[in-house]
Amino acid sequence: MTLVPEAYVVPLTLFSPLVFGVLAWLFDRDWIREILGVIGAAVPVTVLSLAYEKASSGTISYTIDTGVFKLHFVLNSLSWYFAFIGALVGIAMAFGLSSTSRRGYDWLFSLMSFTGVMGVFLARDFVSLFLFWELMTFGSFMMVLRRNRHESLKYFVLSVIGAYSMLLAIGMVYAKTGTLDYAMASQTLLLLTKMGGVSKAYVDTIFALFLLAFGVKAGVVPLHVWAPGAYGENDQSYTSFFSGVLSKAGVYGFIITLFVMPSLYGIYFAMGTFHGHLTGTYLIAWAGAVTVVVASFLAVLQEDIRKLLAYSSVGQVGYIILALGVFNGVAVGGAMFHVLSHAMFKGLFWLISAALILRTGKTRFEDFGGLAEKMPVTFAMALIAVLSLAGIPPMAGFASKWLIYEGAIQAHMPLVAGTIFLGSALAFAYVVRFLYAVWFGQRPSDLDDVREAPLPLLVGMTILAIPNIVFGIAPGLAVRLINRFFNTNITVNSYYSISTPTGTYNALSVTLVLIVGLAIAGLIYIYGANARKIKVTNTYQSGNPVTEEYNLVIRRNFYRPLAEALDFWLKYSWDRFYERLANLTEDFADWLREGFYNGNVQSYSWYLAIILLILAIWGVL
Amino acid sequence: MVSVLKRSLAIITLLIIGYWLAQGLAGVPFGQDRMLVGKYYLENVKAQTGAVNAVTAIVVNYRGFDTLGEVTVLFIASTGVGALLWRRKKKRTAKTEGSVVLRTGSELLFPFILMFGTYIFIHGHLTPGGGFPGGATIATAFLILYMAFVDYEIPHRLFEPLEGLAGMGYVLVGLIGLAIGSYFLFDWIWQTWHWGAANLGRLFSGGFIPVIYTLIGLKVGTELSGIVDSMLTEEVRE
Amino acid sequence: MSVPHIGLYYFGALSLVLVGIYGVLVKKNLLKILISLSIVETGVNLLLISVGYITGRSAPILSEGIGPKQAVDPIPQALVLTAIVIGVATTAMALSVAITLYEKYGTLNIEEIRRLRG
Amino acid sequence: MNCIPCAEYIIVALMIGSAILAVEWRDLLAAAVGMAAVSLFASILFFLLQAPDVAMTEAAIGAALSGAVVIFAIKRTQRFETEEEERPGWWIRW
Repeated sequence: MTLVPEAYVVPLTLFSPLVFGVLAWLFDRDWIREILGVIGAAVPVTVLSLAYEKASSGTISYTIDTGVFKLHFVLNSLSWYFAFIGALVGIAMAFGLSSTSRRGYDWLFSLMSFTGVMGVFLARDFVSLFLFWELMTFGSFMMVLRRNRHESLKYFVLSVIGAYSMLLAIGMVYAKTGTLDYAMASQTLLLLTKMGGVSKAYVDTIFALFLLAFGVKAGVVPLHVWAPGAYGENDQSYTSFFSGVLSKAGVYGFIITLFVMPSLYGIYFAMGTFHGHLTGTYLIAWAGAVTVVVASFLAVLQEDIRKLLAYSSVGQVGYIILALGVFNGVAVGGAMFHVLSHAMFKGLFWLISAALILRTGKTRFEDFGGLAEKMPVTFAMALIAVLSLAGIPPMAGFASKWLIYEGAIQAHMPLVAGTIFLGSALAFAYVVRFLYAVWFGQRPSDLDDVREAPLPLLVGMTILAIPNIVFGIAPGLAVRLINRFFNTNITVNSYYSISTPTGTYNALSVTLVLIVGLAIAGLIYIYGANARKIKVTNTYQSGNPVTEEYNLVIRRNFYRPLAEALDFWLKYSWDRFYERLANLTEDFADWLREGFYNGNVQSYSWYLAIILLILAIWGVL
Repeated sequence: MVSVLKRSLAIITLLIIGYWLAQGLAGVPFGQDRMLVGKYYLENVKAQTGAVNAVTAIVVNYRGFDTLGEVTVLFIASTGVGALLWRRKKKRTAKTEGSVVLRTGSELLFPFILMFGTYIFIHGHLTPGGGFPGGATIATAFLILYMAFVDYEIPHRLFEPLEGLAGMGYVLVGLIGLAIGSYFLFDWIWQTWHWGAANLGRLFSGGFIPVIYTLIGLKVGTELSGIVDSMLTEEVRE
Repeated sequence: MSVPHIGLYYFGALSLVLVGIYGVLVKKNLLKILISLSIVETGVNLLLISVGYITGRSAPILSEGIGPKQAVDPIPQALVLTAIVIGVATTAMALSVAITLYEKYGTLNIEEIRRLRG
Repeated sequence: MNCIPCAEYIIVALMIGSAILAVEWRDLLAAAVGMAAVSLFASILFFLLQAPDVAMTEAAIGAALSGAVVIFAIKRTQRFETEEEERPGWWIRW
């Protein structure tokens, strides 16, 4: 605390990425640019770690007075938690970017969105929320724009829809309450609702608009169409931040609407119940569940690493939304935990894909194979990420998913819990493919001279891999943090052991069992199994002729039977639906233009005559 | 068939609009005294401008600035015609010569029509007419020549400078007014010098109205004949 | 008709305007449309002059026996005087546009021109 | 019987008649002549309305010059209105 005076904590966290990003853009030289960028990304994480004591026990406030309105920022335990996750992924991203990007442009806009995310997490009033939200969206949009115009257009349109609905909601709140501060606004709104000053429909509308705005960023299913393209067609190092943290800004928005503003929270009770569940949250839970299932199925069917990871990202954020919708202490605690673990393992995944693309220049599964020998460290990281995503015990991903599952069972939502399981199984299906197709098996001959990922990228991966293991073995650490700002109903027995009302998870013993098991399996593998090295030229198709059209190698069309089974459902695509909608709109506009603004003088005189006729009839009658 | 439908729809629409307009006009009874500004002009026209014809006085004197604007519009329109129909090589393409009667008649009448036009614009402040009808009459004289003779063309070399000079002269007269009096188009001949005050109702009276109307007459005459010329000459294709 | 007695000149002017608008609405030939517009213009001019007319008075030329009290309103006349000249100039300009269009597309039918332009 | 009003009626009727003919005639040359006739009758009406200045201008310009200009334009384009082929379209394109 002595190192950084309290007054500087928030401004340093907020603005150092942006300032250093601008500097990196200005001094666009090799090394200088990278060093500046890494410094800019390192400042928030350092400052936030130093401010941990103060932030977790009290609050640090900061106000910018622009003259017209005041921007309030507060660092309390909730915002510290989110901001710290963001900053951690941010520094990893900075390391990744210093090896994958050679442009000041990338540094400027990625660090700009970094600042935006920090602002969103720390904001305590709607103006600053909106400003930083837009800064964040703008930065990420520029990153996509550079790579793919079409995808950036999709992202832009949906972001604009989200931004406008947020602006509208903020305006509606302001019109009734006259304040933009979260706490004040929500109290006033609650009071007004009770006194009848605000109709129920009005509050419902505000709520729906906020959900739309945040749902776009989080990528809830009908609004997710931007995500695969925007995540995929991007600098993969930046995507680790984009998918790991920016989607969490959407989640954070859900948390704001659910918990920070109790008046909106109150409307759940007003909306009534459905089969014993509050209707409002039940809808959110199902939105999350649908997101999980749809995105996971789509992820399984992808043939491109980036697409797979992108859909997986959408699906994993679906878990968080689902858990928030389940709406009891354990599930929300699990959601918070999953925010952490998803940021860690998905950031790690994207950095790995960045390394793969940097070193091989390929993105499709069919072009990969046998890279474990060539990139051993990256492979180790990938193993951690895969285990964590698939929810294998000693990793963070297991702890958080377990909590969510417990919460869903406690809330008597078996179907929702079932979707969690289904999602987990599908996640296993696609990460197995990622693991096997990329790292094992036959290596295409053009990948023979692939080298290990560059050092900065490895540093970034390590930064993200360590928390995966630490919080997996010691979930109590994270739960203790979460308990500071939210009463999760989860007891922390020790660092290694957490208990919910229905069960206990002792990570250490699980880990020990796992290690013992692995050791036995390793011994069997080394001494018992009849393993031999297969030459590259050896075929392993079991004597079957390899035909192109039904080539079910794990690298190519591995899940085609699944795709054929799902044929009926795959006909319905949100992407196509939106495209058709856009085409319809365009046709309609064309028709209008052709029909009315048609360049025919006579038509115009007819319009004039008809207007005169209307006036005449109006005047005469 | 559709055309009949369209026609009948147009007729019905127009009948309704016409009924509406007629009802509006019924509030403006025909032939009754509703003069407001006109009364002032009529009462003061002799003393203030020295003109007998109130219409000319209004056009040139009271609302002289508007007239300048209208002359500008005229100029732009005639320039526009010239620009739109401009071709690299232009020539008249009439094939049949006018009949003997027309040729002789036009030759005979041309100076008289010219003189009549001049008369009209010079006597603008006394008799009906003025620069605009006078100029149009002059243009008609040239039109008759165009019709009578296959290869007749106006003397461009004379007309184009004349057109410009007439316009400049108008502005110049106004600027002199600005210098002598206090505003643009101040009637300096009448107001300052009282020139012609003694013989009101005769030719040498009316302040600067005859001067300006002469300029307008020249300008309108040259411009309208220029329009006729532009429309009659076509591109020559080799 | 519930419209009270409307002067003959008003009727004539209004009819000209309506006939001209009818031509604009129905005819497809550019020149015909311009002719119709010219008729509308004449109608409007006639309307303006007849609004300024006062029964039993003479032209606003203040000669012997005609004082300010015996003259019709000169202002509409002054307006119309210039409007006619401007009218013919603008008509000529529109006609030259029509000629240019004809030289380019080989037709005066506005729909045909629209279709050819695409 | 005073003849001025009946003359007025006749002139107005002629004027409207020639206007309708000017609009309806398919021969554009005839239409131009009709237009000039409208101007001529209008100029008589102007004279009857105690507006000799306007009457003169209208006679010179409306009857002579604008008719001539239209005729020149016809000379450079085509004399007859083409028969409109009936193409079905939506309502504005009858």
